[in-house]
Amino acid sequence: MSVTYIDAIQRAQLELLRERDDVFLYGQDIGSFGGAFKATKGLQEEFPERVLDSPISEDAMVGMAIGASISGMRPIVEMQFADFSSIAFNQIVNHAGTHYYRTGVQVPITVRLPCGGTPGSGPFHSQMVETLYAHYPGIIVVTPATVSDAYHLLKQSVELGDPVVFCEHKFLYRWLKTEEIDPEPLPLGVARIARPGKHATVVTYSAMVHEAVRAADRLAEEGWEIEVVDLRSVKPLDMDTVIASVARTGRLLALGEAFPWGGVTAEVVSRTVAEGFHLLDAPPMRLNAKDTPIPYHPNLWAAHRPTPESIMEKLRELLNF
Amino acid sequence: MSVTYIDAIQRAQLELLRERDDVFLYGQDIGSFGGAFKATKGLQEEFPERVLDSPISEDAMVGMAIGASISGMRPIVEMQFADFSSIAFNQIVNHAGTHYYRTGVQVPITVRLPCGGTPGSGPFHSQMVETLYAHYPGIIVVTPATVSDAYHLLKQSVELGDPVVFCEHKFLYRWLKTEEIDPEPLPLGVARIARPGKHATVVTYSAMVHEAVRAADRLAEEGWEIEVVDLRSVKPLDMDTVIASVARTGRLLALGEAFPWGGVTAEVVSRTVAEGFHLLDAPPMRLNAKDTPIPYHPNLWAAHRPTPESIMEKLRELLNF
Amino acid sequence: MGIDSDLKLRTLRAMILSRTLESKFSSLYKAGKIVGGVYLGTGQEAFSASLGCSLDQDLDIFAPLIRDQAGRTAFGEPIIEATRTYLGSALGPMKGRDGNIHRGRPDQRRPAMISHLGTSVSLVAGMLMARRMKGELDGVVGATCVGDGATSTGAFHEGLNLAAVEKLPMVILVADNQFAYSTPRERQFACEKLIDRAAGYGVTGTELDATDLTACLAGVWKAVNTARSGGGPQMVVGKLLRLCGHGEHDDGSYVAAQLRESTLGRDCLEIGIHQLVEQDLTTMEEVKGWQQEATDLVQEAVATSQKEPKPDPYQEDWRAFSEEGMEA
Amino acid sequence: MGIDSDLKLRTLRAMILSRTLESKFSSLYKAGKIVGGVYLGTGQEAFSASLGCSLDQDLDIFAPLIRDQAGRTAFGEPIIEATRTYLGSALGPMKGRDGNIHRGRPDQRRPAMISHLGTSVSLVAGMLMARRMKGELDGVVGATCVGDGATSTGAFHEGLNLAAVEKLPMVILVADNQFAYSTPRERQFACEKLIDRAAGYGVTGTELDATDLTACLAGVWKAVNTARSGGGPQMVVGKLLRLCGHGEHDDGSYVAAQLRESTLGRDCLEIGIHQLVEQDLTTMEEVKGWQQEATDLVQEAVATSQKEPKPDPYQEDWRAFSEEGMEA
Ligand SMILES: Cc1ncc(C[n+]2csc(CCOP(=O)(O)OP(=O)(O)O)c2C)c(N)n1
Ligand SMILES: Cc1ncc(C[n+]2csc(CCOP(=O)(O)OP(=O)(O)O)c2C)c(N)n1
Ligand SMILES: [Mg+2]
Ligand SMILES: [Mg+2]
Repeated sequence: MSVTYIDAIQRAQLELLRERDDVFLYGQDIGSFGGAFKATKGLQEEFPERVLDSPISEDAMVGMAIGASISGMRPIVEMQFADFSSIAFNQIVNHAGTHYYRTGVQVPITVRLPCGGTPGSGPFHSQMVETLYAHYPGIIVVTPATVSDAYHLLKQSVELGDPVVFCEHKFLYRWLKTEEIDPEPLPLGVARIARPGKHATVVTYSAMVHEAVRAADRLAEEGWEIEVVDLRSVKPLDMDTVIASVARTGRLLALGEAFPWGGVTAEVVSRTVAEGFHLLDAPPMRLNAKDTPIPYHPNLWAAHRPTPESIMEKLRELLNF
Repeated sequence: MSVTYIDAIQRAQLELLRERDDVFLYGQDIGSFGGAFKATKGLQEEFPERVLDSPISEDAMVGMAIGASISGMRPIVEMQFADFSSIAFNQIVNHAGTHYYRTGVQVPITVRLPCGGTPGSGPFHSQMVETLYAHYPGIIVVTPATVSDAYHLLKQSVELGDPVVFCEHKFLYRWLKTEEIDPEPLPLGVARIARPGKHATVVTYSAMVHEAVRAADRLAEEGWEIEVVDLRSVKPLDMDTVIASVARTGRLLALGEAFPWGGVTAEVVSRTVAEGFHLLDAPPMRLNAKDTPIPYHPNLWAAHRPTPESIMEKLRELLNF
Repeated sequence: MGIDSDLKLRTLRAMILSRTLESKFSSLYKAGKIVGGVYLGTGQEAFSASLGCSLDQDLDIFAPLIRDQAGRTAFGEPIIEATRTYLGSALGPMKGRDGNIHRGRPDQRRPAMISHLGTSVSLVAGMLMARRMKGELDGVVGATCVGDGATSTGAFHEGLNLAAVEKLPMVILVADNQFAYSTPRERQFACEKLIDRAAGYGVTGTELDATDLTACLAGVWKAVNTARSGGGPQMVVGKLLRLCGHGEHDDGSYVAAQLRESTLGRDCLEIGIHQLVEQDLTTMEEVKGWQQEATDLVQEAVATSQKEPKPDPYQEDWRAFSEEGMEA
Repeated sequence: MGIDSDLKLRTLRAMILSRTLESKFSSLYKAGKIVGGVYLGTGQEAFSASLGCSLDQDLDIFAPLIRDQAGRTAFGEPIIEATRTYLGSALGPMKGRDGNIHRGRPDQRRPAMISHLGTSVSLVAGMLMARRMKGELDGVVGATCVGDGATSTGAFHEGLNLAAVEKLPMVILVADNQFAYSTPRERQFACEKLIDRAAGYGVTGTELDATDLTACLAGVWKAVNTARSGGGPQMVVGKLLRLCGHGEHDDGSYVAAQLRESTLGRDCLEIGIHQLVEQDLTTMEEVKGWQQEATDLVQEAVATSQKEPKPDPYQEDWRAFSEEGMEA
């Protein structure tokens, strides 16, 4: 029986609730309804006191979680959509993110954010928000691209003493399946070679890993061997793996689904040139979504984010430099 | 009689109120009190109906301004500190930033943000926030470093049809003076060579322009001629000026006072390598504040942000590469 | 003017057209013809249309939320705007850039909602503030709608408080439909009645049975006109039940049968028809005619919208700024 | 236990110590010995200390705000924590990383406030929720303070609503001191009395004259004990006037003389002394002794803090994460 990405998230939460008395879940409609995406399906039944429906109060949801976390609990907060975390932005960056530095007291909260685009979701149900949270100090930002990572990284996030923003990609929820969750988890903070290659490196994360692999597969038909690095977390950012890959290929494309100004791709390129300038045989390139709100209509949406086609085009440019 | 940076902001607002019936000011304590920093001193007296004290409701302040702007007004919203704009974050990025793209109706609001550190201000009265707003589509982000720019860029911001986040640096408020406001304003969107040089380029903005110039002056004693580019706005980002400078010097240091992950320095470095890789004689470098909350104590604060000393150190590294 | 028969009939007809249109959206969604969510206002038509019809289409401001198809229709939004937006026609008001209920024409005093609940309250306040400063506030009312769940947002609180401080001619309808998505009232707030919140803002509060068209018109009309004549913000809480899922993807099975069968679960459209027939303002036959007419209008709008070009990414200008040179 | 003489005397002594300490901070600020802002609670000591003394230092939670030196002292915060933080000693609870009123020891149930107003409400709710889930809520109360201005924040609204939904044993003191910085009440809210907000959350509301120590103790003690015995969140609004500037940089000249001279402008410390002397619980002489003792304690704490090492950027670990390897 295969496991989807959303199943993995549900299962990780179920096991966390079973294994640890200090874990609880809080979010809109996550109780008997099981959450907008069914990530908490069945959990309230087994843990009626630790799976709680919240009011539509993202600021207070996270504030409450911070309070609970400094009193010995490990809350997992589900935002109905990552886009609504803008309401909790202050509590996340200014309250959770500063707490350990200011007081020496840990804030082990995990905020689950259903991120990213799907056709027809429009400007307010499609956003990637990793850049916001990674920019601020004190927040770990995790971006699983695989079913196994959705499972293991969520479990690892909850074990950490620091606030974690867990960016799960909605497009992968039901589309991505695996036969079995990898029994040997990689640690959080370590990137992964999703596909080996030698002519160029694509550094990416979350759903774009799959688009990059698709592009790479197609370029393989033309004889190009593209390496794809899956960052797994964007803070911490595993530059060792990135640099090692660029050392092999000499060429870098940083790829992301977020808005183009700043963000992961800019950070990856900047660190790569700082640490591995001499390794580069061509200017490092970036590919992001377009600099407009994410459009509703599938035709526009598909053109707003990078696609295998646009990735291939960019890679050809890079390879032919 | 000399004019300070804060005087310039006050004067720009006074003139805007006089010249345009559609301008109004809204913010906490900006009325008869004249604002926490006196940027609106005397303005309510002359314009009692267009200089209004707001409740402590940053979300509603910006929501209200958006509503007024789509009804023909040009509001200027003062946040008491940039750090509190986190409460208005949603209205700024999701409401104001998306409005023109979604509806074709302009949102000419200007949100004034007293940014940046001063000794003793601590984690919640010192932040640089340009990265947040520049990352999202549809928002212009202005970062004046001089008295004349504080004046002209504010006036130009209010004339624009799009939302502007106006990042004014508190450290410059009273410290920075000029004898006369430059009668010939540069347009918004164009960077400026703050100090010419030929051995390396420092690209920066806001208060760090002055720290960079100080560092450059001291390196000049050692025979190094450092060019300092003042971006003036970080969105739009004037890469033409940056690339032209790097073409002259072959070396780039991107400098900022913000947190180190992502942000302006990453964007500048990434675009420079994309557009001018062949111009570079050394790996482009970055210098930012440290990746912790901004500490309260002046000893720690001074070490948290870049200083002339740390800039010189970084520049020496760059020059000796 | 007052609550005359014309107003009542206009309201009922808006309700009928809205119900017909929304039923069509439901079918189109289930047939896979609509991408993204479909959010209906079934059971909330009387409340919403009473607002739309009590407002002056040429002067007032109406910022609807997710269950206000009836109010939109009553306020004069052509149904083709709805069908074009839902069906992704490039000719719709949002040109495919936004969808479903996120449509509007802010320049025609019909703001286009963003998803974040509560944000429209301060928005409408600002639209009124602008008119005050321009000396054009006289006789204008600004209205917006929220659900019971949205009253838990900071945005609702800050916005209503601001409007109250400014004593703006504003009407806020709270559709207390017992649920926010699947979340029942007792997990949303602890006050006995949402109307208890009004005093805390210093605004007038009215509670009414929103399944009852006559009650809706009486209460909402009065609130609109009190606001118009200087009474400050008015909060009207309508008690009712959502007679559909949260969206058409949701079967709403968490709504207890008991609640469905209670008076809250009555269908305001049936009641409305009954009331106006009883009052001899119309006949069942005439109503049937309106229903048929509505079906035809909807059919036509859907057919037109479906034939229209879809947005083309190569034609799209991809510009988030109105000003030149800001994309750099 | 009840409002016995011991409680009254403890409260008065906390007020005296707080006033003495804060006067010293004011002088130090004016002498340029304190960097950053200085925010005092002059005139608010009775209200704040009544809370601190009504809480159980070994069990309860107290999240103070900017004008709660008296409450902090009453709740057992050693004054050396205040002097070290204000004077930038590296040995203070915040090690120079944060300053002035932003201090606390969350692991001792004294959260360290962030500046953003209203955020402590949900925080305390969460601290109580954790105790409930761990089965350790019995007999515990969580308390926090806000000003009149902070009630306009979305955070206050969302937090209090959440606490009410969860029926938590929580006490919220609202110091209605007529101003938020320079902003008078009429630009902040439109309800007649802030206590009108309580019903909208479904929480118990009490209003009292916060210049009156006896009234403060009676009202706050009752609220704390009602919360403790299962009465759910309690909102206590204290009417008073800030008898200082917003911060020591501000002369508060915008406060009308009339208001200063009204009963709201009375000094709770003078009244409190008078009341306890009248009730034969103490004498003026004893009070003078406490004042002298307070002066000595403050002097000593200031002297100690000033001698202590300042934070050293080279010793500072510059780590925002508790976990290894996350800085990468
Ligand atoms: C700030 C915010 N959080 C969460 C959501 C997701 N969401 C959309 S509608 C809804 C329920 C709204 O309930 P209510 O306000 O009662 O309106 P109803 O759907 O019942 O008409 C939720 C949680 C949102 N749109 N905005
Ligand atoms: C969200 C937010 N906005 C603005 C501020 C700036 N600020 C600090 S204190 C203050 C006034 C607070 O007034 P009130 O709540 O009445 O408390 P008081 O100072 O009167 O005790 C303001 C506006 C802030 N701290 N937080
Ligand atoms: Mg509802
Ligand atoms: Mg106050």
